[in-house]
Amino acid sequence: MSAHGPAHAAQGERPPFLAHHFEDMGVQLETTKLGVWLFLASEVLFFGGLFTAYGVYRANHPELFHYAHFFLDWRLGAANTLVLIGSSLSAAWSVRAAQLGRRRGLEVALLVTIALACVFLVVKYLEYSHKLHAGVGWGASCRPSAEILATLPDAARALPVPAQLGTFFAIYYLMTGLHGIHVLVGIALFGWLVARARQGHFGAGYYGPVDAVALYWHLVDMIWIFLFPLFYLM
Amino acid sequence: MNDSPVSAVAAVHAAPHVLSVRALLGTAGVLALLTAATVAAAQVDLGRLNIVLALGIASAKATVVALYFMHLRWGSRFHLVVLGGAVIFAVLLAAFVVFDTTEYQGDIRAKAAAAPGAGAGRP
Amino acid sequence: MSTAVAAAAAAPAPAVAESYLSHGRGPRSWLLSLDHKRIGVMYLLAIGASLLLGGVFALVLRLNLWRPEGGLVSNDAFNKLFTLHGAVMIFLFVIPGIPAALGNFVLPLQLGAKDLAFPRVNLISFWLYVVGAILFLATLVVGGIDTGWTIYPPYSLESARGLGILFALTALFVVGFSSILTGLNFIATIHRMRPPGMGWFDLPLFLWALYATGLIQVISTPVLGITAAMGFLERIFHLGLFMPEYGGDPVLFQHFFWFYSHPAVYIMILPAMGVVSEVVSVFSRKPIFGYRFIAMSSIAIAVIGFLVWGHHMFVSGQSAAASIVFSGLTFFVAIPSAIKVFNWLATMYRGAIVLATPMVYVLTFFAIFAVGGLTGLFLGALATDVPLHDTYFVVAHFHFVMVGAVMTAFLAGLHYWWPKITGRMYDERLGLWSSALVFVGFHVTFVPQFLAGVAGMPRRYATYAPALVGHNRVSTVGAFVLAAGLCLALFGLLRSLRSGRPAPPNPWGAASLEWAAPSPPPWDNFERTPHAPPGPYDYSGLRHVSDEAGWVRGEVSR
Amino acid sequence: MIRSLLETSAALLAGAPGFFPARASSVAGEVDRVFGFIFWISLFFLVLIVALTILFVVRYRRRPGREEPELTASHDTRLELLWTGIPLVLVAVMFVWSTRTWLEMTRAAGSDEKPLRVQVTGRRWSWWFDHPGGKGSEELHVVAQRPVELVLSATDVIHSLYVPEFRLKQDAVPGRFTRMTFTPTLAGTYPILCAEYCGTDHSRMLASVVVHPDQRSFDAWAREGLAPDGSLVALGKQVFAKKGCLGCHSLDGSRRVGPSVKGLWGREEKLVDGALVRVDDEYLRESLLKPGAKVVAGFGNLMPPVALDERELQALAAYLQSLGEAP
Repeated sequence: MSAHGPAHAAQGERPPFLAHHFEDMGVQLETTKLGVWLFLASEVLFFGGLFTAYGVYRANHPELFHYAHFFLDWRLGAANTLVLIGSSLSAAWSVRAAQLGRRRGLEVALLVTIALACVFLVVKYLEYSHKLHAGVGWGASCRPSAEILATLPDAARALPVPAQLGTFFAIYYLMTGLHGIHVLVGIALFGWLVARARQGHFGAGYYGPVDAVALYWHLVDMIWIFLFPLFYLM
Repeated sequence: MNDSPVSAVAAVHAAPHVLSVRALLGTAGVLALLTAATVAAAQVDLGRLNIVLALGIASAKATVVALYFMHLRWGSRFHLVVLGGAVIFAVLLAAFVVFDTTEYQGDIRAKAAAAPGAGAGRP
Repeated sequence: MSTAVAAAAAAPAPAVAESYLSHGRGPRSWLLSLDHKRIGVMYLLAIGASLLLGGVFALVLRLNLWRPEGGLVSNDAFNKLFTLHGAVMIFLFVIPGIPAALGNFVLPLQLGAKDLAFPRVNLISFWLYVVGAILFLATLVVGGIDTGWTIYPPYSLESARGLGILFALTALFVVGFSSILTGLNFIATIHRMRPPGMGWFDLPLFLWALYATGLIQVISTPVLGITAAMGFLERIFHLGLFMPEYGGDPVLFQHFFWFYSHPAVYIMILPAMGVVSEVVSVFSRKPIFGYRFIAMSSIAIAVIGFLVWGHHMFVSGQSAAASIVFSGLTFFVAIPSAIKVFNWLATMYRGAIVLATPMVYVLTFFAIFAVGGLTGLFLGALATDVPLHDTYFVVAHFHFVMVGAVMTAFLAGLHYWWPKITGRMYDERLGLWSSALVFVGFHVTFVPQFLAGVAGMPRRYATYAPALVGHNRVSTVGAFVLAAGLCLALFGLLRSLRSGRPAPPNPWGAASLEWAAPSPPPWDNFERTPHAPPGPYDYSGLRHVSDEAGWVRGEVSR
Repeated sequence: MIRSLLETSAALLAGAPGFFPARASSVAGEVDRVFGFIFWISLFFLVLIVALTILFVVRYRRRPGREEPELTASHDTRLELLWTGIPLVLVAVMFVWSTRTWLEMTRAAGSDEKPLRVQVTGRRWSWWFDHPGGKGSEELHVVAQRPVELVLSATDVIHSLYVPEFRLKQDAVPGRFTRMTFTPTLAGTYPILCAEYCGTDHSRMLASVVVHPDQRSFDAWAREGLAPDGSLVALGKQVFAKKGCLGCHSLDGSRRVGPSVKGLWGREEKLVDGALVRVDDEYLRESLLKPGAKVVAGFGNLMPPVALDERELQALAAYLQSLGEAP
């Protein structure tokens, strides 16, 4: 019973996507944006808890973090960073296309974003499966195999495997995993936008959902911007 | 926070802000450059400065994303307050907790040194 | 004055068919309703059920404490009961109580809006709450949880504790999301959907309170969510974050937990203060005194409230430096509360005070909140907190704030908006009796607990030193008086549904916009967005016509 | 003047039978004075608020002849500043006083005497106290007027050592040490309670603390029933031998592969990197687990990690201590 209140039955000129409780599209768009920003604020704190856990264990076990970062391939991390920046670009482009009413451009930008997000996940999958096969799990299940230990640089190979390596990887899998879930959700959302774009829903007068999903996507990008150096480079 | 709904409406009626192609590509370019910079900076051993530098570059990248891709430069001032407030509280959480845990870490090390792997024995 | 308000105010009690209660029939039209009023009513029912359940747990606990050696239930059962009592009361009653039930109903009406900004999000938030509640109760199926609502590891995450904790952590996560969604919905609505002519300082103070509450919900609750998630995974995969056995730090968990759970206290009390601000002004028939100070003190409480969580950890092994900083900040947060109390008193000064049930509840709120707030000083002060921490002094303190203050404000608000919600007037005589019983029962229950705490009785004790038997028996008797008072209040409200006289649009002579809509309001609240009243507390234009017609704007009567 | 008033006020509270427990530590009196101070200020404001509420209700109740309120100002900034400022000053005083008192509570006051160091272990659902000299007991024994330092830990979950008569409480957290210092003043026996919820018999996790009137009485207790071989020092000696420490660390001060342990306890050691470290049980623990972390200058990093349980470690510390402390 969303948009068929009796009060509006007579108002034929109401735009199709204007919800019954808004006066006009402008207020609706601004309200949607504010809602998304508030949601992003809570996302920041959601990840903030994990960043705090990272900070605590890093501050108190710097040697552990230094040792553990040799397990991560910075080239893959850097490649994924560029992939996400590219997807942010195409997401921002999709907003521009929607605002200008370019249906084809919008669709292409959305599809490119989805494609790049998938590339990101494939790389992430390769990283995860490589580690898990080598016994580098999280917490108690982190027992790196001799093969992966042999690939470490000499400086690290000389050291004993730190007792709390599993805690480092717990934080690593938690943070990158939660981020990965966000990427998955983003793909679903962009897919939904593609479906609606094909039906010609969006244009200069109505592009709130595109804007909202793009904002969300940029936040996902921003989180990765911090995760990359903190895990892969330090 | 003084943007009344009226001004918000006015802002929208005055046509949405559209990012130019140049701004889009420029932003992405700056982000790619900063990514290269952070990788390069990590190759040099600067001790504790490394992490400060990495966080600094990451913050700069995040700011660029927020200001341009997320339209924060042109959008409602309150959006900036929301994002900034969230970041400030997240930083306060991390700062307080990291500060406190490092303060009492000696007591954990001492205990850890006592009984690796096992709980203390019952007398 | 807009004609819309005038028309609404002048309209006779609306035909029943038009009200939101009868717009759409059948369970689906309720369970999947996007109407904020129906969602508010559903919240009210769910929250009422939670209060009932939590209350029954409390009575069993009190009965077990009748004898120093306990014995009514086993120690383990006692531990499970106080855990669920705490969890149900805090997460399912006190936190969502005023904002999700009353706030949901009243907020759009006070803005002259047709709904909240995001009606679907509102419905999702309600159902998340229900799922969370079911998950909490599901712990009973797998043997219950006996961890205390604070779920401190290592105790809570030990394998021996069973699987109940996994349900409880999931419940926290889900209920937390419900709370976040409510908060962001409220903020977006207040920001973007104010009617023309209503600036920030024309908002009713209830909305300022909900706004500040929303900020806390959006900022602090995610940390609860991620903490629950970390705890969940720690329990299964032994990550080594919180469990010392695996190299984790249990005090770190306490930091995370209180970063949410202390601000959560303000999620509870701020909306209560908002209700009090409305009621005290309306029933003194005087504009609220010091509007800006009350509004800004809400924001100040929200902001400072984030930085005091460490005062729960003075004896937990937190470093001395952190303890001193947190203690100092804690004292600061006392100031905005004091400001509010003095402003409320100043509002009553030289007013024309009407002792209707909501006002009587608010008057008892003053005394109870004063005790609750002032005893907080003993716990913010390092020297006195050390002996008092984790004793019945703390139990009494937070029950004064959460039960005493929040519940009396909830009852005040419920009686105040009851005519608007149901279209019926409650029985004033029963209302007054119930408020008296609640007041007396409450004090008999909790004042002895302060004394027991100072004498050194720790909390969460199934058995205790025989010397304290007097304190505990008086407290148990009080609990039953309190329960009787609440039952009487419930009886009075329910009876009014059948026999209460129809409520006029504005039975109290209040000036805020919800009273410009019919009682109960129609599905869409207002035909057209009404203009803001001259001020939320400007009663000059209002005139009492009769009990049946209530109050109307003066210019309408011409 | 103010002080004597506060003394009186605290006494007034204490005079009410059963209000405060007895005061048996050097800080209890001061804690109660802080309590009294906050109490009387709170009571003043509570009475003020309730009195004004009642007064206003009685005088300004709406009744025939008083239908409308009187016109008064809707705000008054000076008044607001007044009732912001006064509470601010009062809570500032509370903060300063209570924090100063608390700092006293966190360090053993009273005398320069070496504190009696007791290792406390909490476990479900009893306490264990290892006293110096090797006597372990489920009762805590201390001496009146002699400072005490408790080093707490727990084996399973968090417990909290609470002695109402001392006005003190400290959590015992598994996986780490916490500390509690006090000086008992009044000989007698007082209950110890667990204040952090720990499961089924949380409320029955009780013990007592016995405050001996003098050192002699304490020593008599400490010797009583103590088999020489059961003592902590004896066990420590055994551990020292069993783990082969003697191979590298001499007892007589002579230099071997590692530093001698003679007079080691409390000594300031210079490390390879030039830093200084005092030899205490934290350093001992670290050196056993991670021998390479802090190597003493002039010696190589040769020692293997040594695994000890908590009891053995305490014993080793007691033994090293018994070999004489650095001046």
